[in-house]
Amino acid sequence: MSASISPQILPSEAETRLEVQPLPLDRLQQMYRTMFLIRRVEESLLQAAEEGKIGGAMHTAIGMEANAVGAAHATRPDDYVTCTYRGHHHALARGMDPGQAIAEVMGRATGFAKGKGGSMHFVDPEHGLMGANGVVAAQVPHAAGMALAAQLRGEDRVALTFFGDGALYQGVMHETFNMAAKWKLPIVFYLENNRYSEMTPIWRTSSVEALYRFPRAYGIESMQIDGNDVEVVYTAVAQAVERARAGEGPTFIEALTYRLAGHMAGDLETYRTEEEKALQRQHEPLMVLRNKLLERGARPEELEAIQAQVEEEVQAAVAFAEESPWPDIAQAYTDVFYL
Amino acid sequence: MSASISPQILPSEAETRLEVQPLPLDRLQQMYRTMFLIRRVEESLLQAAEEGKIGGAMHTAIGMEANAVGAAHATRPDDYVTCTYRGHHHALARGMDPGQAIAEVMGRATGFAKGKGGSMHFVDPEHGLMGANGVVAAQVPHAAGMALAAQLRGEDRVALTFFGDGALYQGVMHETFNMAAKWKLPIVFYLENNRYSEMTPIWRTSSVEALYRFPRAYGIESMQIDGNDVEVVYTAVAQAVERARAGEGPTFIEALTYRLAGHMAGDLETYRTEEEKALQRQHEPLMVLRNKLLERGARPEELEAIQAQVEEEVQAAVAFAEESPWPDIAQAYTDVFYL
Amino acid sequence: MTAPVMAQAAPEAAVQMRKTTYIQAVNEALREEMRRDESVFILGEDVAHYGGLFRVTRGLLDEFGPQRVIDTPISEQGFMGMALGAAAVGMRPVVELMYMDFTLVAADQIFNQIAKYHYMTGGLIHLPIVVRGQQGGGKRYGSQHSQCVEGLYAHFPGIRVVVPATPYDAKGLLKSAIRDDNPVVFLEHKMLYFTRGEAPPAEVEYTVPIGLADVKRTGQDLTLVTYGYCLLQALEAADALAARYGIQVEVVDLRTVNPMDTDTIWESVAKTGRLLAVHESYANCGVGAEVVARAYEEAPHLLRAPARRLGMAPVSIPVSKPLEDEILPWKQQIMAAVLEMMRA
Amino acid sequence: MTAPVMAQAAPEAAVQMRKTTYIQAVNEALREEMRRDESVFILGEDVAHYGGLFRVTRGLLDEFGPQRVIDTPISEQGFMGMALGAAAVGMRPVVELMYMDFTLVAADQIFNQIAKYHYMTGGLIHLPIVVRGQQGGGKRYGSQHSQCVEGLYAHFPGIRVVVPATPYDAKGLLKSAIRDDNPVVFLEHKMLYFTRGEAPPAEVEYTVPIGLADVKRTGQDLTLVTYGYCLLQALEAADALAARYGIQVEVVDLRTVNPMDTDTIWESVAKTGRLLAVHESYANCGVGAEVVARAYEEAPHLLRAPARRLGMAPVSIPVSKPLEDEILPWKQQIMAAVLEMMRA
Ligand SMILES: Cc1ncc(C[n+]2csc(CCOP(=O)(O)OP(=O)(O)O)c2C)c(N)n1
Ligand SMILES: Cc1ncc(C[n+]2csc(CCOP(=O)(O)OP(=O)(O)O)c2C)c(N)n1
Ligand SMILES: [Mg+2]
Ligand SMILES: [Mg+2]
Repeated sequence: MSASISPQILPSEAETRLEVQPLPLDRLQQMYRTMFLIRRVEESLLQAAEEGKIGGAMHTAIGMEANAVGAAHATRPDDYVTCTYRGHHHALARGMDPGQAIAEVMGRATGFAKGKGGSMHFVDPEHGLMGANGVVAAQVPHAAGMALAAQLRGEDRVALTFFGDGALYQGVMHETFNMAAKWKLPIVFYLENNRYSEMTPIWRTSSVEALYRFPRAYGIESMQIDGNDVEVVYTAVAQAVERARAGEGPTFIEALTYRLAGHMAGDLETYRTEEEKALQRQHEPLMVLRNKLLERGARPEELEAIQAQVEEEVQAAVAFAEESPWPDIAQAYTDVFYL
Repeated sequence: MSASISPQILPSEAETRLEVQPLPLDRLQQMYRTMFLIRRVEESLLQAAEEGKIGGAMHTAIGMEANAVGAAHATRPDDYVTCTYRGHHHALARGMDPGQAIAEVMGRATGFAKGKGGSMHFVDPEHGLMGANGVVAAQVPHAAGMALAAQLRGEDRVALTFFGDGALYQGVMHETFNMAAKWKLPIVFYLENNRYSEMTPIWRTSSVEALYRFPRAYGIESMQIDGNDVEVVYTAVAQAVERARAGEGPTFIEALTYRLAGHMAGDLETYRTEEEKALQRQHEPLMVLRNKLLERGARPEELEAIQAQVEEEVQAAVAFAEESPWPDIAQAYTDVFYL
Repeated sequence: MTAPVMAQAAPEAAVQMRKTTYIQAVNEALREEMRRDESVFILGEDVAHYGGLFRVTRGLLDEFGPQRVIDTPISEQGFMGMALGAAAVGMRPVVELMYMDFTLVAADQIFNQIAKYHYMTGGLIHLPIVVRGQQGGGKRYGSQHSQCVEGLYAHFPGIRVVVPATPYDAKGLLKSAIRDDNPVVFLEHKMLYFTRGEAPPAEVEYTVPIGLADVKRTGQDLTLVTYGYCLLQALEAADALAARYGIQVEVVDLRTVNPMDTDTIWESVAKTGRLLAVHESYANCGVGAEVVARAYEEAPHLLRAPARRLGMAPVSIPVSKPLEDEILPWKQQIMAAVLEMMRA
Repeated sequence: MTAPVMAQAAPEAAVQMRKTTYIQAVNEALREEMRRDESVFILGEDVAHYGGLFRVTRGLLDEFGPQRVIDTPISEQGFMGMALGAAAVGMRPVVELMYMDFTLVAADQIFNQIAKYHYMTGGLIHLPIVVRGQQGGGKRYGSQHSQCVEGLYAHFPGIRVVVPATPYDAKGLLKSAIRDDNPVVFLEHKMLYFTRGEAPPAEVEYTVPIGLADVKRTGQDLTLVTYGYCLLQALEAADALAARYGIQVEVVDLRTVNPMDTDTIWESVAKTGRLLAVHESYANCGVGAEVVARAYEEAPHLLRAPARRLGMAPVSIPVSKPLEDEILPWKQQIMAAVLEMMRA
């Protein structure tokens, strides 16, 4: 058994071999664009944090972009998504405006939640993102409840929930797995296994070595995939969503990935080596997709053009956020109850 | 797969075939005595409840006696035990005085906890019973903590925790399984599968059909046994305890059993049929052991004598409890803090 | 006891009232709201086939089927979280906790999630969830099955806290709770279930608005603010005080602890000059302390004597009958507190 | 700030004090108690190899090894329950919650189990457990990472609640907490970690007893009761009030919220006649309300003006800086409250 909880394992060594149908080139380029956008937004947020413009706990998903983009493409806008405090990539992948995203992290009035939620509470109901969560694993039963609602109403919507490797051992995961399996809920459990929970490698606390095998104990269909290859992610999620829509119940996807930046802005990263990061950089999602695109006939200039476009968009978004007003003080007291 | 969560399955149909070494006759007679004592104490408590002498929620273990007695015989007095609100049988099996037990259920000053804990909170540290619990599954991490203490101190004590089929889907079970497995704690998880959680059959809420297979997902050694055959219980627990003492970590035992009385005193039992109960009565633990004893040469008179003795003991215990004073009112305010 | 006057919400004056039990009232409210609105559904342990450990959801499975009355595993965190998810997308879950003590098992989902969701999302999502179940002492269930939790719920912002004492109020308030677009905790008391009171017949539409107290007994000597089962104890105490000592206690039934209808309290205190808040949940950092604190913030000039509160002593709840009787802040304790205040 | 006078517990008068940080003080207390008593061990997330997210347990793994400093999975219910079990058989677990907000994740184990165990077992088992971690706002962590929870802990009986504000008190009280045979929650504040203060050098033995308040500033106009990070804000406010308005506020540092040292409060109020309780946890059913309620129970005659409390407004905690600044009951709000009381 490959110990896929080890940070020495590359995402490409994932155990489940899926038949991956190549996606059309323009679709892949679109994906590249979004992944690059996420990367640049995250980097600009890290920079802003360093400059003292962002408070609180800010977690970026640098190195994990393919998970968000592949999954977003494999679901419908009216499907339901929940994710963690590390959720910028999911919001952007589903179509959140980068300006609103950055403004929210900076606590500005133009943020999607008027600056009240901040980095850990990304939400965008219009694009199906029903909430990120600051409490590990809490968002998982939420998605199950959305799946239950879809089932009760006879809709063919699916719920998709993202969580980390560290979340697996919150008790509520277990409760949710059981109910989802028992009631055949239309839900996809998506584990972004970046091998760390905060500063603790998951191998130190997990009794299970191949996390994806665990949910099989409930009879849940499960696979382990390369989370840094957007086509693989797309294929896996598309399969899982199809099963869910067909009434065949939940699927669990363990996506091997790696976070290239710290757990949060300011992380000293004393818990891992430069060698380990260098190893994982060999299979980071942007590079994987870039190579794929070039192999399939995309021209380097096309990709440069996309990047340049994104660069501009991100600069504009940052400027928009920084120039946005602070929320009115009165906002501190609203939204406690819906009136 | 036999659906051992069904109340139509007899305990004798359990999947794991253990090599059972016959116990000496006098040991078995001792066990019979304790099992009969438990049965009679429970019955007398049910009667007292009917007479309005007992308030609150009182759960008896009629039909489940072998689990407690076999396990108690297979552990040392200095091992640690935790159990549920359905815990009279475990306390008596470990040696709690029946008078103190009954007095506690009746809320008398002579109860082991001065009447403060009552039926749901049986505890007897001198005999290693470290607590019963009114919250489903809460006692399970407690036992793990005791096992951790033994491990930290380099002692060879073992912790044994009892819980019901319905407890499996409390999240804290999952958390405890993982830590126990990861840290190789000297603990035995003992599931008394009586097929019901309150008025709901476990098949209605469990995604898993053979509960004992579930903990294997954590790499925990596991078996499914006949919980109504005291020799089988003894053998299984003895094996598990040996593994634990040898530093080989946790074992999970699913014991098929059946509760012949209601979930608690006053239960209307609308959720099961007389036929089902009649079926299960064919393999109830006292009868199983009685037949075994007779087969192995015990004489019926011997058993009658034991029963007569127990009968007297229980009558005396009931009388002791009923004649015991109520606790002093001042006791309401003590024991909040240890001073 | 008269039905409170609420023109817009109360049934036609001409309606013939009938006697009904508290359980029946709660059951009817659930049934009628489920008929009225397809998005209402029930989640909990033993709620469907058995009809609830206390038989409150009896008959609902038959009428609405297993999709809308769901027997869950013993997974309070999980199904509470699922209620959030379902509510976020437009359903109206009603979650039964078998004993309200298990609030603590699901506390993260209740207080860190459900209570905060509307605020954290800047108002993008709101959660029409009702959490309901029974609480309280008096039946010797002991430490983990007898706690009153309204003080806990009221400490956190974002959840309306409803604690009705009569069948009339229970039915009317549960209907309001289910129709409310916010999280509401609806607290029943095990001692109330078989109490009876007047209410309009089933299917005669009325609601009782959340956030409105009701004066259940008038008097000029002291204002006693309470709710839930303590109301019944307070009314008994008030009658005894009147009969034995000629003290006339005005009893204000708060009915809702959050939001708190302090206007009605101050109006009463303006008359009596004395204020005593009584509840069964813990006194320490509790609802009564809150009433006292607000009295000195908002209406200190009305008080002719120090305002007081009476709640559960800081002990775990014992099983033994005389011990439980000792600590429950019921009739005897209420009478003693009133007498002490009147003598001071 | 002077070290409180506690003859028996304080270090020799001759000891040369040194400046140290709050984090360092907590770290030293842990280290010294672990050296002193083999049964003390630490459980929590990231506490061992990383030394704690806030670096409070730094260096302890090296000295005491992985058996006594244990990195847990993210399983708060599980390891809190394990702490109970270990304590029941004679160990002295110190559990770190990374953010005290996660109290709610482990709430059943904390309030239904740990808090009640001694009572439910009729005194047969007692639990020397310390739960510690940081809480509070001011760093824009938002709704689920900024709550102060002492009001929640104090509502339930059975847990001592300690909220020290200075390095001296933090070290002395943590030592007392670890030696206490009962459950103690020890609440740090993220804004305090890098504050500095005087304390005896490491290894110079002293403790601060649980349950004793300390007057941190004297004054004759108003008694301000507070604790934790609000103490620092209150002292600043007091200085500003003195400088600008000549108002002399006496600041009582409660240090322990349960048990509450009301004697020290009443002694101060006897002098000032005015009482204001301030804290960052929620006002509603909170510690301040409790102080006010007790004042009117125990010492109403001392009050020349209505007693008041100031706590967190009933809102979830927003991330945006101006919004968070608005709701934190800190210096500006404290000054405003004092001025209002002095003018009334
Ligand atoms: C219940 C709970 N406990 C602890 C934390 C603190 N915490 C935040 S992130 C984190 C690690 C989570 O790791 P993982 O699930 O792998 O997600 P990742 O951060 O790697 O994306 C922890 C312990 C929390 N937010 N919630
Ligand atoms: C957390 C929690 N939820 C609900 C209950 C109410 N309750 C008490 S016993 C019980 C059923 C437990 O079933 P099982 O674990 O099979 O044990 P059994 O009673 O059959 O011995 C339930 C739901 C509880 N005590 N604790
Ligand atoms: Mg991770
Ligand atoms: Mg059972």
